[in-house]
Amino acid sequence: MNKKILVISDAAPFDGQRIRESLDMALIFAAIDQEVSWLFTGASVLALTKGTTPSSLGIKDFFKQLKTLEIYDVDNLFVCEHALLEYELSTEQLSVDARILSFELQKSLINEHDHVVTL
Amino acid sequence: MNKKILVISDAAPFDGQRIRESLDMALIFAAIDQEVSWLFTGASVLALTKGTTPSSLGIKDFFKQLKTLEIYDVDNLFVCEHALLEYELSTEQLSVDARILSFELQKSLINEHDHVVTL
Amino acid sequence: MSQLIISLHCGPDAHDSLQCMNRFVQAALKQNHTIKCIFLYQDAVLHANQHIQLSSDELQVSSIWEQLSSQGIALKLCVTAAEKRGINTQDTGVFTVAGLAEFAMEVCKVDKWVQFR
Amino acid sequence: MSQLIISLHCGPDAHDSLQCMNRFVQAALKQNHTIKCIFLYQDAVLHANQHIQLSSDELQVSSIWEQLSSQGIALKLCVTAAEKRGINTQDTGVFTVAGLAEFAMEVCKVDKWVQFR
Amino acid sequence: MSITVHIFSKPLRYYSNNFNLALIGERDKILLQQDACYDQARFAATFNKNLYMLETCSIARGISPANLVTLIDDLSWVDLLVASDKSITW
Amino acid sequence: MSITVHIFSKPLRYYSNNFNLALIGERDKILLQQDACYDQARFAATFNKNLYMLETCSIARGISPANLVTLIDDLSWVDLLVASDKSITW
Repeated sequence: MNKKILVISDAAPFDGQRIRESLDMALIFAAIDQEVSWLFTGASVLALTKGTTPSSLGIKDFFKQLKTLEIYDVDNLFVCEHALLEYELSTEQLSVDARILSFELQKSLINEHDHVVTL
Repeated sequence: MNKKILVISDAAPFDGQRIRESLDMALIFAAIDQEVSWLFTGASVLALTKGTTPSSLGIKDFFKQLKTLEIYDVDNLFVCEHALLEYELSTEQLSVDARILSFELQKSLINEHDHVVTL
Repeated sequence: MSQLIISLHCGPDAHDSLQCMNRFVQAALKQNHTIKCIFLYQDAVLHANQHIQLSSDELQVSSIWEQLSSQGIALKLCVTAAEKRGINTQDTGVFTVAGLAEFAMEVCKVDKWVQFR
Repeated sequence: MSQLIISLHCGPDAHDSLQCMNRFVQAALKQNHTIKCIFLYQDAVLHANQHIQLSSDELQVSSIWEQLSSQGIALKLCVTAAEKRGINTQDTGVFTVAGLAEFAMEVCKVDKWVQFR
Repeated sequence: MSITVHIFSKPLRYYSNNFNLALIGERDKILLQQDACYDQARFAATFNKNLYMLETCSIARGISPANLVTLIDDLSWVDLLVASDKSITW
Repeated sequence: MSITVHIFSKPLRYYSNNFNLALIGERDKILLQQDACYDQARFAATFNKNLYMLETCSIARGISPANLVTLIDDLSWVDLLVASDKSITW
C-alpha cells in the first residue's frame, strides 16, 4: 500500500537534533517507496538558508543533505510563507527549491496526505 | 556569605518536571539559609491555580507543596501581571499569596538579586 | 475495528504525557482496536534507561511499560535516537531495539498514526 | 580573576549548546578565571549515560567531557534529576554524583553563575 | 475534504509560530488535552466549533468546560480519532 | 542599578510568553548566541543598544552583523559576563 506522508518541522536549525530527526524520517519513508512531503514552518525555515557551516562549530553538517533530497525522491519541499516573512527571507536565500505555501495552501497539503508527523 | 537568589519559571504546570525542578531549586537555597524569591511568568502561573489534582492522573501532587513554601522560608513569591491577564486569572483564583508584578517591577526584582536562574 | 500505531516523543520526566498516552491505549484496546506498536523516538528512547528510580508516591513509569508489554503490545525504540542519547541498546528491558525503517513499514500498514509529544 | 560556576540544562542531543558551553569554559580558563564546577541539571544529566555512540563524523560528545575533566574541572550531576531519568548513578564516568544542596552551596561562593540551556 | 483532528497539549501561545486558524478545515476537529485545557477560553475564541476537551485532563486541572467546548471521556476520544482520517499532534 | 546580561539562544519569538523590553535596564546588555543570531534583525529592532552577538555562532550560520549589533569573540564574551553583575539565560 502506497501512503502519502507529510513531515512538518518547526524547530530552529540547531535545536537539539530535531531537523536531523525530521530528515531521517523523510528519508526513511522515501527509502521504502512512499510519497513524502516535507513542510518547513516557524524557525525551521532557517535550516534552509545558505552559508550554514556547522563544521566550524565541530558539528556534523547534515544541512548539506537537505540539498540532495531530490536524489532520495523527497522532492516535495514546502515552506510556510508566514515563516519566510517572519525571518525576512526570499526564495533566493534558500539553498533548496521549495514551494511557498500560505496557511490556506498548507491546509490543502495536509488534506492530501494519509499521515502527518510533526517533529 | 548570604546570597539573594531569584528563580524564574515559565513552563506550563505539567511540562515535564520543570515546575518541580524550580521548586527543588528554591527549597534547596532556602535550606542553606539564602534569600530566595520565585517569579512565575508565562504559563507557569497556571501551576498556582486552585483545584489541581494530579493524583487523579496518577501523578504525584507536588503542587500542594507550593502552598507550604512559607514554612520553608521561601516567602517571596511573585507572579507576572501580563501572564495573569493572558490566562484571565485573578489573585482569588491563586492558591498562594503572591505579589503581582508588572514587567517594570520585575526589572527591579532582577536588579535586587545576586543570581537569577530560569528553569 | 482499526489498526493504530503510536509514537511517543517525550522523555521519562513527562509523566503527564505518558499517562495520557497510556489512557488512550487502554481505551483503544477496550474498543477492540489493535495497537500495532508503540514506537519511542526522539527523547522517548530514554524510557529504555534501566535505572529509573522514583519514590513510592511518584508515578511508577517502568510499571506502566511492564503492564503495556504484558498486554501484548509491541514496544519498540529507535536505535539511532537511542545511541545518540547514550542508551545501552544491549539492555533495554521490555523494549525491542528497532530501526526507523521497521517503524515506517508498519506505519504504512495501519489506519491511524497517533503521536504523543 | 573571577570564580565562575556553570550549569548545563540540555541533553546530549543538543550538540550546539554543548559546544557553546565548552567554548565559554575554554575562553574563561584562557583569561585565568576559575571554573568552580560544571553542574548537570534537568535533561543535562543524560550526558552521564555511558553508551553514547556517534559515527566518526559527528561531534564526539564524550571526548569533550573527558577533555574538560582532564583540565581539572569538576563535573557534577544532580542525583535526583538523574534517578528520575533512569541514569545508572553507579556508572557515571567522569561525572561525580552530587546533591542539589552541594551545588547550591558552591553557587553561594562564586562571583558568577552562567546557565547554558 | 478529509477530516483531520488537530491535537493540542499546551496553551495556544506555544503554537503562535507555526499555527494559524487557516489550517483548520471546515469539518476538522480540535482536541484539547493535557495543559491545553488551561487555555480553553482562548482556543474557544479562536475556533468556534468542533472543539473537544478530554474530561480526565480537565478535571485534574480543576477546569469545567467553557461554552462551545465538548467534554469527552477516553472511549469517545478513541472514537473521535478513529472516525477521522488523520491527526496532527501540534 | 546593577548590570545584567540577558542571554538569548533562540529567535525572539520563542520568548514572547515571558519576555518584554521593559525587563531590560538602562545599562543591561543583550547577548545573542546560537540560533538567536538568525533573528538579529528583530532583536536589533527591539533593543537598540548594548546588543552583542557571538562571532563563532554567527559565522557558522552565514550571518554578518546588522547595524547596532556588536560582534564579539570568545574572550570578549567572557569579559562581558565577568564585568557584569549577573546573567539571565532566557
